[in-house]
Amino acid sequence: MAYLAMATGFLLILIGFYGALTNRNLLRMIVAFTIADTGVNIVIVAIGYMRGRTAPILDSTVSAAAAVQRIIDPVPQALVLTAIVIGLGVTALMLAYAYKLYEKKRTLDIARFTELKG
Amino acid sequence: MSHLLPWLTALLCFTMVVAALVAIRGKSTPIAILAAGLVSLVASVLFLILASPDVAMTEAAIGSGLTTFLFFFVLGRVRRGDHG
Amino acid sequence: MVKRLIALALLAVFGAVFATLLLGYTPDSELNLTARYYAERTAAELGAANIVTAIVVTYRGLDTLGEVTVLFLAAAIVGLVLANSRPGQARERAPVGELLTTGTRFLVPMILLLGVYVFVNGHLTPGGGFQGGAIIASAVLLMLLANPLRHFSHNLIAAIESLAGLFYVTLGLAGLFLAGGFLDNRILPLGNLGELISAGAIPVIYSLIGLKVGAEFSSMLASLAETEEL
Amino acid sequence: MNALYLIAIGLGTAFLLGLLNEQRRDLAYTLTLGALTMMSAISASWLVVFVATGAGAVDIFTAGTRPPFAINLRMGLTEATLTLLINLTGLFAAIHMGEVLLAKGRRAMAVLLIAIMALCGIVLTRDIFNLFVFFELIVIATGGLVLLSDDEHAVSAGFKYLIVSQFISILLLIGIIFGYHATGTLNIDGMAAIGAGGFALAFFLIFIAIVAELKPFPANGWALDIYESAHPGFSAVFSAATGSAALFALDKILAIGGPAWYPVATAIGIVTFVGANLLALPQTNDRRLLGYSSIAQTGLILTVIGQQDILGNQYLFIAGGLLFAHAVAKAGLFWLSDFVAQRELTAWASLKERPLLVFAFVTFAAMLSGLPPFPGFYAKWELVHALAAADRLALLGWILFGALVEAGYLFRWFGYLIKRESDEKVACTAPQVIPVAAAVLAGWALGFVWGDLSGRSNLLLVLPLLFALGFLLIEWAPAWAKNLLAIGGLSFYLLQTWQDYDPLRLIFLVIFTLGGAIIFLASFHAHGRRIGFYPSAMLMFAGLVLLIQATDSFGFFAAWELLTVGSYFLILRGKESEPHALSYIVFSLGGAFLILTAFALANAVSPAPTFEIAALATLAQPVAPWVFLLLALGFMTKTAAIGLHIWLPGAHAEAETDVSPMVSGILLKAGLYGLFVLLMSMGRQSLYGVDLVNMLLWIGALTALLGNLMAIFQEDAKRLLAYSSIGQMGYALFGLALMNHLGWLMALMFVINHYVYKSMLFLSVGGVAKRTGTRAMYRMGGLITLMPLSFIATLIGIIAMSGVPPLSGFGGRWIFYNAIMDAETRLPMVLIFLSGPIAFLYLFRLIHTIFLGQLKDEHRRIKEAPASIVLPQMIYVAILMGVALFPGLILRRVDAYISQFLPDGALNWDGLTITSQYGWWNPVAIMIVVACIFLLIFGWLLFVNRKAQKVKQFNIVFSAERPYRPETTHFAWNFFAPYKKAMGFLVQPFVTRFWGAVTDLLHTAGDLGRRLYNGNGQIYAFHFLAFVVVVFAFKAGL
Repeated sequence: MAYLAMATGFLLILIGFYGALTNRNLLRMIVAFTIADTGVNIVIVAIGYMRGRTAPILDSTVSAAAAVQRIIDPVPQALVLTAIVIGLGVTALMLAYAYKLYEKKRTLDIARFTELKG
Repeated sequence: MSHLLPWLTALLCFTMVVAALVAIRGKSTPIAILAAGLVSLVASVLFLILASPDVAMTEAAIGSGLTTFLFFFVLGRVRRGDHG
Repeated sequence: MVKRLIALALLAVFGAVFATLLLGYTPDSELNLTARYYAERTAAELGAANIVTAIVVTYRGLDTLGEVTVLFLAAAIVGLVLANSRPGQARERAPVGELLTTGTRFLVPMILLLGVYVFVNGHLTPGGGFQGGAIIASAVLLMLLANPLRHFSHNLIAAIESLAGLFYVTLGLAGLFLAGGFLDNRILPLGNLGELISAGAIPVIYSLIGLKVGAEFSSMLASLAETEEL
Repeated sequence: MNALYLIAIGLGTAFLLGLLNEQRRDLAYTLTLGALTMMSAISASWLVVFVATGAGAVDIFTAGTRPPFAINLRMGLTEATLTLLINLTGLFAAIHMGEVLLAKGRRAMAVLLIAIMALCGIVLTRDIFNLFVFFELIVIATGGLVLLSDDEHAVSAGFKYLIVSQFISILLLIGIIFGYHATGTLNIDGMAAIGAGGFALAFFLIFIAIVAELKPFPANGWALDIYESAHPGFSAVFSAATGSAALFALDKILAIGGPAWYPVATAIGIVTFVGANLLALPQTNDRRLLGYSSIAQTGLILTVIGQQDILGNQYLFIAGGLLFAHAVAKAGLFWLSDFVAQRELTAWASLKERPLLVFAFVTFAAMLSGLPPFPGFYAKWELVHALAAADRLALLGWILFGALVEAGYLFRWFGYLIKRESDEKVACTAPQVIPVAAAVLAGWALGFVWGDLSGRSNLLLVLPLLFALGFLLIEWAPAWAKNLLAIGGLSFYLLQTWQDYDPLRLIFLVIFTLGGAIIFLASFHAHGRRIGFYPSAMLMFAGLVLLIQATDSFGFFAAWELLTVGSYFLILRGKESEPHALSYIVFSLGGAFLILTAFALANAVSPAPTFEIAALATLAQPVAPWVFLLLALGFMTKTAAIGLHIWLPGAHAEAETDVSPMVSGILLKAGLYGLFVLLMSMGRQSLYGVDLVNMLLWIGALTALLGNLMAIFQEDAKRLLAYSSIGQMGYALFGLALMNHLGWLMALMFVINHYVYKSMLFLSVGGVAKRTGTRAMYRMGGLITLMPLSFIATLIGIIAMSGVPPLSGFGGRWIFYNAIMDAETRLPMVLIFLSGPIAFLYLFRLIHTIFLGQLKDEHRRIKEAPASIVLPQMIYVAILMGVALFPGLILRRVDAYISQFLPDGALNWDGLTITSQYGWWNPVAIMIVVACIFLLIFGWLLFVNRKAQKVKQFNIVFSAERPYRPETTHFAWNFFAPYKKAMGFLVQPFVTRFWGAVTDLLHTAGDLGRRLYNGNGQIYAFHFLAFVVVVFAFKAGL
C-alpha cells in the first residue's frame, strides 16, 4: 500500500513538473505546482507508514506503554504539516504575482514576460 | 474490511493520476483548478488510510479547500477582464 | 513540440531517480531512533496524547514558528503586492441570494466555534492550529462570498495576527527562562494525559497558532477579494 | 546572550510591527533599525567572546530536549562571524532603503526583518528540515523584497525566481525525507555521523537543491533578473547575506556527504566562476554585471569548499577571506549604484566629481580583484599555494583565468568611471552614504584582520604602504605641500635603508627613491590639489621599495601587486589613456598571476612556511625550469618584451608629463629587477632541451630590433619614446641573458642610463608638448631658440641614448660589445647590432623635427617649459656627464658584486681607465677628445656661416588648393616612408591583432553564452532541471 502510494506520489510530482514546464499559462503553471506539492506530501507520508500500525495518537486503544509497538512514525507527519502550509504560502504568493503580472500586460503567457535577459 | 483497503488505495491513486492529467492537459483552466483540488481531496482520504489523520485534515482544509478558493479568486479577477 | 520532448527527456531522468528511490525503499519494521524516542517519551515528558502535535508544537517547534512565519510573510507580501492595485469600486452587482446571506449569518458562528474546537483539542485529537485556523478562515471566506464588498477590518486582522505571534514568541522565550529551552512547553503544568487542560503550554501555543493562521489566511483572502476586477 | 534571541528579536519585532497603526511609519522604521542593531550586537558579542577566549562552538537546544529529538542551533566562531555579516548587511540595507521602506509601510519592514532572521537561522540551525523551512522563508521574503524596486520588471523577475524555487524545494524535500528514512534522524550532525553512503541518491537531491540556491552557472537566469531589477539595497542583501548563508549551508551538508562530493562542488564552482565571469564581459548594465560577478564569486568560494580536503586549517581563512571580500565589496557596489542615475556602466562617470565615492569604488574593485591589502589577496595567495602543493594545476589555471577576466571588466568599469563624461549629477542623501562608508571601513578593517591572521606580514602595518595611504588623508592639502612630503619621504627612506643592501639592490633602490624624488621635482608645475595623483604615485613607489626589501616570495609578490596597482592609477590619469591603462592592468595582473603560480610551484617542492627568494637557487629539477619560465614571463610583461608589449606605447605616451618618466624611467626597472633576481638565483635552465636563457636572449634581441623599428615610424614624440623604451628593455634583457659578467654589467648600465635619459627625454618632450599643445612632431619645429634648455636636454639625452661617444650611453655600448664578444650566440647579436643604427634614426628626429626647421606660426609666442620641468632635466644632464666621466663610481662596486656570481671576465679598473680582455676605455680621455672635436667643428661652422643671412619664414602650404590632410605637406611627416616600404612587414601589428583576437574571442564566447538567458522563466526551469541532470551524470561518472 505504501509502495503504491509512494509510486503515485512520484508520478504526481512528475506530472506536476511536466505541467509546469509545458503550460505557458501562469495559472496553469501554479496549478501544476500544487499537484507536484501534493505528490511530495504523499511520498513523505507513505515513507512513514508501517503496515498494521495506527496513527500516532494515544487514546483508549493505544496506551503510552504500548505506543512503540502500535503507532507509526510520527515525524514524517509533522514534516508534512509544515510542508503543506509552506506550499500554501508559496502558492498564494505566486497567485498574487500572477495577478500583478496580468494587471501589467493583460496576459498570462509566461513567454511574454521576457524583458530582462542576457 | 481490511482486505478492501488495498483496492480502495489503488482506486484513489488511479483517480488522482487521472485528475492530475486533466489538470495538466485539460483545455479549461477552471476545470484544471477543480481537478487539482480533487487530487488534494483524494490525497487526504489516502492520508486517512495511511494512518495520518492530522495530515488528512490539513490537506483537506488547506490543500483542497483554501488553495482552490485562492485560485478561483484570482481566476475570477483575471477572467472577467480577459477580453482576448 | 520540441519543448515537450525535452521536458519528457529531462523528466525521464528524474523518473529514473525517483524509481531508484522507490525500489530502494524498504519500510521500517521497527520505529527508528527518533520515532522510538517520541513514542516512548512524549506522554511522560510533554503530556500530549497526540504525538504529532507534540512534535509540531514542541520538539520541532522552531519549524512551526518558521511555518507560521511563512504564512505571515505570504499574507504581508500578498497585501504588499496588491496594495498598489486600486481597491474595487462599489459597482452594482447582482444581489447575492437571500439563502446565502441568511445561511452565512447562521453558519459563521458555528464554523468559528468548530475551528476553535479543533485547535484547542489539538494535543488530544487529530487536528490543531493549522486545521482550526483554516476552518476559521473558511468562515471569513463565507462572509466574503455573501457580501463581496464588505471591507474587512485589516487592522483587526493584523492585530490578532500580531498579538498571537507576539505571544507565541514570548511563550517560546519563557521556555528559556522557566523550562529547558526555547519553546519548551513545560512552563505550565503537564496535567493528566488526555485531559483538555494538559500538556503544558501546547494547547495555548496551538491556539495562538490557530488564531494566527486563521488571521493570516483571512488576510490573504481579503486582500485578494478586495482587488479590483481587471 | 542566547543566540535564539537573534531569531526571537527578528520575529518578535516583525510581529510587533503589525500592531502599529499603518500611519506610524517612523516608529515602525525605528523599531526595525533597533531590532537589526540588537541582532548585530548579539552576533558581535558572540564574536568577541570567541575571539577573546578561543572557546569552542556552543550548542543551543530548543524544547528542553537534546538533539536529534529536538532542533538544535549552534553558535561558533564561523556562525558568529556570518550572522554578524548578515545582520550588518541587513541593518545597512534598511538604512539605505529607508525611503522605500517608509513609503511601503510596516509590512515591507517586517518582510526585511524576517528575511534577515531567516538568514541567521540558516546559519545557526543544525537540523536539515529546519534548514528547509528557513530556506522557504528566504524564498518568500525574497519574493516580497524584490517588489520594493520601482523597476516594473521586478515582478516578472520575482515570478521566475518563485518558479525555480518550487522545483528546488520539491527536490530538497524528497531528499530530506529519504535521508531521514535512511538514518532515522533529521539532525545534520547525526546524519554526518552515519554518512551519505547509504542514501547517496537522496543526498544528491539535498546537495543539488542547496547548490541551486547558490545560483550556479548556467542555472541562474532568474537570479540575474533579480539583481538587475531589484532595489539595490536589497540586491546587496541578496548577494552578500543570502549568498553567504547558502554557502555556509552547503558547507554544513557537505559534512554529510563527505569527501566523495568535494569534486562535484569543485566542478560546479569552477564552471560557475569562469562561466559567469565570461558572461559578465559583454554586459553593459551595471547591476546585471554585479549580479554576474556575485555569481562568479560564489562559484569561487564553492570551489574552495570543494577543495577543503587539501586546505587543512587554512580552509576557513581562505573561504572566509574570499567570502567577506566579496560580500562587503558587492554590497558596497550595489549601494553605490543607487547614486548613479542611469544603468549603463559608462553612466558611472558621474561619480568622478566625488573623490570619496571614487575611493569607495576603488576599494570595492580592489577587494573583488583580490588585490593587496584586502582579505581576498591573502586568501588567493594561500589558495594558489595549496592547489600547487596538491598538484591541482588545471584548477589553479582556471581560477587565475577567471580572476583575470573579472579584474578585466572591473577595471574597464573603473576606466569608464574616471575617463568618461557624464552630465548627471550625483544625488546622495546621508542615509545612502552611511552604508557605503560602512562598507569601505569594513573593507579596510577586514584587510587588517586578514593580514593579522595570515601569519605573514600584515601589509597594513608596512610603513611604506602606510605612508602612501597616508596621502589619502591629506588629499585636501595643496599639491606642492604633498609634493614636498613625497620627495621627503622617498629621500628619507633612502637615507634610512641604503646600508642594508648589496650594490645591485642599492642601484635599483636609488633609482626607485632618489630617481623618483627627482622626477617629483617636475611635479611642482601642477597647481591645485591634484587629487588622486599622490596616493597613486606613492603606492607605486611603496611597491617598488618593498620589492627591493622583500626577501620572501610573499613580500615580493605583495610588493609587485602594489606597484602594479599604483602605476595603473597613475597611467589612467592620462588624457586618452582609458584603453591603454586597461590593457596595462590586464597584462600586468596576468603577469602577476604567472609569478604567483611560479612561487607556489616553487614552494610546493621545497615546503616551508615562507619561501625565501634565495631558495630559488636550490630548487629541485623537474619543477625548476617551469618556475623559471613562469617568472621570466611574468617579469617580461613588465619590461614589455615583444609579444607582451602592446600595453606600453599608449600607456607611456598618454600619461601626464611627470608620469611618463615615472612609468618609463622607473617602473620598467621593476621588471628588470625581477629578471636580475631570477637569473642570479636560478641561472641557466632548460626545458625539453630548449635553453631558456637562450630563449630570453632571442626575445631580448628581437625586442630591441622591433621596438626600435616601430619607434622610427611614429609621428607622436612621446609614442616614439615609448617604443624606444621597448627596444631599450630588449637590450637590457639581452645583456642579462648573455649570462656573462659583462652582459650583466651592461644591463646594469642600461638600468641607470635608461632611467636618466628616458626620464629626461620624456620631461623635455613633455614640456614641449605642454607648451605647443600637441605631441605630433610634424606640428612642431624650430623651437630651439624658444626652448633652449629643453633642446639641450634633448640633445644630451639623444647622444647618451644612441650610444655614441662621449656620454654614458657609449660606456654602456662599450661594455655591451665586449660582452657580446664573450658570448657564443652570434645570430641574435646581429640583430642587436642592427638595432643600434635604427635607434639613431628615430632619435635624431626628436632634434631635427622638434627643435630645428621652421618655427610654426602658432608657436611664435611660446616660452620655455616651466622651471619645475626643466630643473630635473638639468639635474639629469649633470648626472649623465658625471656617469660618463666616472662610471667607476657606481660600476666598480657592482662589478665586484657580480663577480660573486660570474667570476670570469670582470673588468679591470685602473684609475680612470677600464680594461677588458678586448680593449680599454678611458671615459675622461674620450670626453676630452670629443669636446675638442666638437669645439673645432662648431667654431668652424660659426666661421663659415658668419655672413649667413636670416630668412623670414614664408608659408607656401596653402598657396594653391587646400590639402585634405594638411600634415601630408609637412616634410617631417611620414619621414621614413621609404624604410617603411622596405621593412614595414616587420612592424605590422601582428601582436596587437593577436591579443585583439583573443579578447574578441572571449567577448564572443560571453555573448553566445548570454543567449542562454532568453528571459523566459519556464526556460530557466528547464535550465535548472538540465543542470541537475548534468551534475547527476557527472557524479555518476566520477
